[in-house]
Amino acid sequence: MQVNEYKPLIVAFCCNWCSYAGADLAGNNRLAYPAEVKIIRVPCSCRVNPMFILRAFQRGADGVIICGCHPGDCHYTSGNYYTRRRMAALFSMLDYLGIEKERTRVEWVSAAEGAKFAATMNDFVQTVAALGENKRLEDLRCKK
Amino acid sequence: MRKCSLDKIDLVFAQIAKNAALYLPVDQTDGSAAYKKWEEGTVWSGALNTVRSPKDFFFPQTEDLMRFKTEGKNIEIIDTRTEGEDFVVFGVRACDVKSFDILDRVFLSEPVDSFYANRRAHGVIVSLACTRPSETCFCKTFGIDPAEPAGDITAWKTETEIFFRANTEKGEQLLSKIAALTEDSDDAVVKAQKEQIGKIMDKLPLKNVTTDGFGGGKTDELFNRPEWDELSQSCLGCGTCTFVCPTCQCYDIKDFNTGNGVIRYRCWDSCMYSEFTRMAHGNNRLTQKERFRQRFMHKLVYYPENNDGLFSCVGCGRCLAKCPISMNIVKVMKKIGGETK
Amino acid sequence: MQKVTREQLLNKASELLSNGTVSCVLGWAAGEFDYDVTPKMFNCVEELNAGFVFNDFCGANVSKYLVARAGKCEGKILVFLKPCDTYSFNQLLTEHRFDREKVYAVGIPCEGMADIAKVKAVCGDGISSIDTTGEDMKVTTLYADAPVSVAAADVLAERCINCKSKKHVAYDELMGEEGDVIDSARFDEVARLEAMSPDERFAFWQNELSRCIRCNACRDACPACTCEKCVFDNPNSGVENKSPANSFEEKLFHIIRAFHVAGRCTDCGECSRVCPQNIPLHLLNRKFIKDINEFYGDYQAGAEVGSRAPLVNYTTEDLEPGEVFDRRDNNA
Amino acid sequence: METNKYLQEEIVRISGVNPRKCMRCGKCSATCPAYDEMEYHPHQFVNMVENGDIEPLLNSKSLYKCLSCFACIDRCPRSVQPAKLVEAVRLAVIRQQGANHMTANDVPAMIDEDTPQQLLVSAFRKYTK
Amino acid sequence: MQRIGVFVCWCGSNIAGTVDVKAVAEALKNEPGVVFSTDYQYMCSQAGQDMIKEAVKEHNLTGIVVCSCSPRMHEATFRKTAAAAGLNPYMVEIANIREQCSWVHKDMMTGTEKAVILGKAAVAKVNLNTPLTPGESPVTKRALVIGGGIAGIQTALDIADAGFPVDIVEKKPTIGGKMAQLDKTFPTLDCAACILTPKMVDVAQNENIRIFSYSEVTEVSGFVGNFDVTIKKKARYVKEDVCTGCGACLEKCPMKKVPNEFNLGMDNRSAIYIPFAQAVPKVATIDPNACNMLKNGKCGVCAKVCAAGAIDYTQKDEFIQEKYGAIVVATGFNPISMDKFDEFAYSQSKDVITSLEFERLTNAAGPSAGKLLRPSDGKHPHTIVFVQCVGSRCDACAEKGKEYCSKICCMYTAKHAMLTRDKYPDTEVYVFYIDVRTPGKNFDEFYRRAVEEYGVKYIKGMVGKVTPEGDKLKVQASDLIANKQLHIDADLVVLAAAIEPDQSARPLATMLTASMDTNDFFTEAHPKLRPVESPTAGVFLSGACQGPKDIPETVSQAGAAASKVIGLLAKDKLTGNPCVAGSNELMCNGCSSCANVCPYGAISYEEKEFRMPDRTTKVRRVAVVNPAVCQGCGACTVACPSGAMDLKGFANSQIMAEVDAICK
Repeated sequence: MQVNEYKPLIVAFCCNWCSYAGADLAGNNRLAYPAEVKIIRVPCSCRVNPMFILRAFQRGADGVIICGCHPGDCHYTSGNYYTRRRMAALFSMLDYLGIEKERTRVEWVSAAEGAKFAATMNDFVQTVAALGENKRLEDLRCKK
Repeated sequence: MRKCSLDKIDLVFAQIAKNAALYLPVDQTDGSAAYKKWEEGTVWSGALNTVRSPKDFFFPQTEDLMRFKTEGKNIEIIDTRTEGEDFVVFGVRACDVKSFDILDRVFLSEPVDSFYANRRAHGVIVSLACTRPSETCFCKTFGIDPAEPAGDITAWKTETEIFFRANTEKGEQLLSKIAALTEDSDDAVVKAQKEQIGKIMDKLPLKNVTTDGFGGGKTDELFNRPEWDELSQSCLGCGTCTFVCPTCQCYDIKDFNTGNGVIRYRCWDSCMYSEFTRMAHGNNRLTQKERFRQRFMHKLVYYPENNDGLFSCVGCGRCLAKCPISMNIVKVMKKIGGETK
Repeated sequence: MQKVTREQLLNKASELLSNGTVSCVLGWAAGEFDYDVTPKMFNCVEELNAGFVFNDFCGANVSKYLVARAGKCEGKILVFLKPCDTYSFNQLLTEHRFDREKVYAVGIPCEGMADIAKVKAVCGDGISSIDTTGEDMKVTTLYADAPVSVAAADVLAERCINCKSKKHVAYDELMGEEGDVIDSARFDEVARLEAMSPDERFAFWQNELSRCIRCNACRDACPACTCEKCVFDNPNSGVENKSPANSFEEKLFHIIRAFHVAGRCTDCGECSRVCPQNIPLHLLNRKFIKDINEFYGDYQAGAEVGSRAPLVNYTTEDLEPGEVFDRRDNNA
Repeated sequence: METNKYLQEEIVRISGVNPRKCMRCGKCSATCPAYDEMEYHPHQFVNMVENGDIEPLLNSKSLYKCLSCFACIDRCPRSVQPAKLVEAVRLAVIRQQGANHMTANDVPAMIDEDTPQQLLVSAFRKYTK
Repeated sequence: MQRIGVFVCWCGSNIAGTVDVKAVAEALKNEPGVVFSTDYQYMCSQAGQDMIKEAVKEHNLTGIVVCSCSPRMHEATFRKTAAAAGLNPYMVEIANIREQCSWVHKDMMTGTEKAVILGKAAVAKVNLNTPLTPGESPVTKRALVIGGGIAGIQTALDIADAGFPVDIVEKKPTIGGKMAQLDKTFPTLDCAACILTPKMVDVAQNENIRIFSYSEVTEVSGFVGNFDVTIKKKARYVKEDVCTGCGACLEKCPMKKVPNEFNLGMDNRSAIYIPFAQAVPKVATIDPNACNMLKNGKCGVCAKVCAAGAIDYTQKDEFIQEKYGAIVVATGFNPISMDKFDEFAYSQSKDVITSLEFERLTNAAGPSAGKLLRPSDGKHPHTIVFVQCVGSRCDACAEKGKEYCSKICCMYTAKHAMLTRDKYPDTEVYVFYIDVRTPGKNFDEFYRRAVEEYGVKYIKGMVGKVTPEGDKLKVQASDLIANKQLHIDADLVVLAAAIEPDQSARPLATMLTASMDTNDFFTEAHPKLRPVESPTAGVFLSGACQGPKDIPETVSQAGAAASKVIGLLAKDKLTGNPCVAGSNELMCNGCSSCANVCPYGAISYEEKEFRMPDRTTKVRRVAVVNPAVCQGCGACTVACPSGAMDLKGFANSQIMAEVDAICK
């Protein structure tokens, strides 16, 4: 194992009804993904405020991923539709400001998709790791 | 008095920049000017009016005061003060130079603000006579002569030459460092320029703005004047006037939680903000009218009352140019104080 | 030169005041110079005669004042609205920010407003007078012997060069002819930035936003920013801050500010007009508008009262956040 | 069946028609006034373009039997617009062969006094792009 | 400051195998607020729970963090434990160190490190937790059914059967709906009236059911369990409780040339009318647009002939206020207008009819007394062409028609074709179809019978044009199998018109804040798992208002809706989810962004008076969340630009504290 391999910090917001359960299923099936992924449970993906995402980057996250129910399957009927619009707009704006678009992602993971959850996280960690440290949205005050 | 050809000015800058950080006004793409750190290739245009005032070099918008480091339940206090680096601010207008008198009285009187004092000790101000006042200028109202600015060194610039006169010891020292690039000169050219400036001053549209009717002791008379309602009515409550003002010196002290500790820092605050001077019981000026009045009463009444009649406005005209809705101290002075001398 | 004159507006205001339709007038007041115009409430004909002004420098969008003012005086407020102001007016009504019954809106034509910085760039500093009554502007300065003639088109404010509409979308009464929605080139600059590499874009915005002094003028002038308490002023919000302490704070403020008005911003351009540092803030807002138009179909905030803003709406067929980039990359 | 992907894409692009929207109801053919004259009928046109079976269409006289009356476009419940496809195939023929179905020289012989001017104009537009 | 206890579970070796649980407990001991930290083999066991309870008492804990399996597993368990120890159950947070840590990571050091961070995030959150109490609201034990078709009738009967009072609001003078207009029903061919009218009588006689016929719902406020509804009872100018339905007035009424809507305008009725013989309530209604007495005061015959004295020309619309615990929408459907389908000559020839008109033509109580005669000349038609999918399955961009399949047409057309061939074997019957869709019990068999036993000619293809010529209808169609264009001289053309939701549905949805799709069908709370509930709590869906349905499907959905209603009304009070949104009215500016995104209509607005800083008062519009309706998704919290809207249990500050702890 490489010792100096760069390990990005990933914050994953997961909706309680689908994606958090999907993550649990990944666990049940012992599907490994990097420990750099830390999950925060929210009732619905639409609870994720853009401020949370920026906050994560400020505090040192290298990537933020939002997981919710598949469109049409939202526990609250329409929550993820709003997520989809908000995040499309926000991500496009971050990209417009020159911030690497690969650092943010929205993924729909159902409660049955443990494998997809693990695969998504593996892929996301790899993508972000390739980018290296988050420099463009960092707050130097928060570095150790 | 020393003089130097403008052809050699970059050599002068290079010489100064050897020992100190040199800041001077540089034209920006949008037509305005801003202070920039000089480096090889920086072009000094001789611009006089900058959007941000040179106050920023001595009293920056944000400044860390100290840090707390937390480890579990332990807290360690870290002094973040450092011995500052030497710097030179070049090309400061008379009005802006005057603003340091006003800031000094606040920050250098007991208890001395060590951060400010540190910067003052390390900074050299090279002023520049103002040959092209703007229509928004009214420094004369506060007894400032744009042709005779103070500062450690005073400079006069013509089409081809620049003249220097040291006013302080710090100024002498700096001049001596560039002695090889300058030569002695009489003051004939400078005198002519002063005369020229005097003529322009008489043509300025705001030449008749007067401080009569303001000053210490006028609180009772002015505080409840009905005109404040009308004047403050369109104020948006933004902080533009305060942040471009060379004499505004209010700040807030805040803590920033970094996750590993806390940075205690100060940052400019504006009396125009609804959150200004928020205390445990809330804010003490609840309406925009009160906040608006505070700003002008402070500049024109409270400050002179506590500082031997010195007004805390220098007539630089920045707020006139930058207020989003063009409400400003001149309009206030005319409405509250009366038109002309 | 504006097609509608100060006198015409003055007569209209006096008429409406005298016949009791309105009890006060929200308009523009003359200042020290010919260009420093201040929005003001006029309470009687005498005040109007003394101070009311209308010229090429009446850029200030007065719609926002209605939030605080409507309902404060006895009767109705007369407000003069340029075409772009009417969009803000409608958007504020959509968000229930003032009582329509308390306002009498008069739509006035606008030929585009001048940017004083551009005037100064042409004529130099030290402006002693500007005559806007003729076809061209006549500018007299302290440093020139004769007045300089400037074509109005050369000193138009950026937002007026890219005017999106000469049509009034709200009024009780219209003065002059009704104009049309304009097929403007306002998104060209956004497209130019989009075409840059991420590194170039980052450098561009880093440079622009680093000038921010967080004076909040953009927010406080914005007709969409009418929150009772802004998140940036609220110590409990988690993002409150008074200064751009570093480049992150600069970006945080401007991203969130633009996001909060996304779908609600009418592109009135006040933010850029008032920025003392000339940061092209409208390019942030326009990015959201352009995206929304492209992703979810054309939408103009304020075009009608009661329309549902795109970010509080959805269809089941919306594109995925990831597809945003595929789309752009394919178009490029 | 032979598929000609290039031509298929070209025709879809020129016409702006998405043949996959067709639900095979046949209303276009039911509505077509030139049906009996045609070797390939409107619904077959759509189907053949969808399958990339373009060659027979290129060589079929059906192309010129279509009156461009647009009845099929009007009636199609799926907005498929068969007439536009026919037009696109006609164009493809012209582009491919560089030869027009008719030339201006052929025209005088075809005119009788009842021929309306509009028909001539429309024929030129259709056959000689 | 909280006093937090941290409990790290080993889960046998499930956690302890990859996570150094002792090290985790030790590390978390130093977190702000933590006063006690320990580990145990099985925290969820009785012994583990007792350990928590003791620690709460011993250390005066105000908050609990359990580092264990997923909260989806044992959050409820530990909340109960906390409650048993006297703590508010919502002062418990779970750090998921099993499913999302020990089970997905192999390395002890990595696992332990991550477990500590997850624990820290949970501690950071508990530090900001506040005790939450679920709200309770009473339930009004009465249901409202809007629409009196078969869906509404069945729902009302089922609810009434369970002992709850039900009101049916029907906008027509009688209940019965579309089914009352049908002749026979597929696939069994029993007569619609024979099976429907007994149910209508049941409704009329059921003590728990009130019928508001000729009435409309005009206003709805309130929320699940507590709806306030205003019902407009339109003036029928006949005293409902006095009229005996004898019909004398109908005979004597001089105004007899009013198009009869029950027969779709194919014959006439009088100005005072009873829609059909078995109408419920069997009460006459005066059509104010046709009655001379009401229009110009010249007549009054009906009042003279009415022995019961039921006529009242001065009657006014009446508004009734009632409270309901649940509302069932059963507003049904209508065939779409054929105006835009002029290729079928519907407006040009009386002999081009819709299927519903065909039903009336074959119905014994219809305009031709059940004889199949051409509307134009009353002759017997010998060639009949049925056209399927008229206006169904159209492209979304097309200017006419609907995108969806209307579902019932294939079956009723087969029925019509079969019945025609059965009664009139000399008739040629053609059915033009695109697909024949017969998924349903005995459905395909039914269709095949039409073809095989009755000789109905099914032709795959569509009719392109119908041209009236003389007394014939020239039908031009394509036969896709034969690859031919057909030309048929028909006597009658029957169009299977698409169906659409009733026009009253859209305004009703607005009143109910129930969501609709683009076609104006009501949206269900979950397309698979909650098909009879609207996302708006307390509003249920029955019948074709939710999507095209045949009778058996409608009846089963009606029963399902009824059972949901019964389940709701059986409760004495509703306990809410305490993790609901709440608006800080000092910060709210009433912009409606939150209400726009709320899927439940939980947000309303109030004009509230505020004291302003300058000591004046100002009335401002502010959002108010109804905690009984809010489901706690949090969509509103992000839509709110000022941050006035926050979600209890998942507050902005709590989530940010978690972010901070994770990113530290």
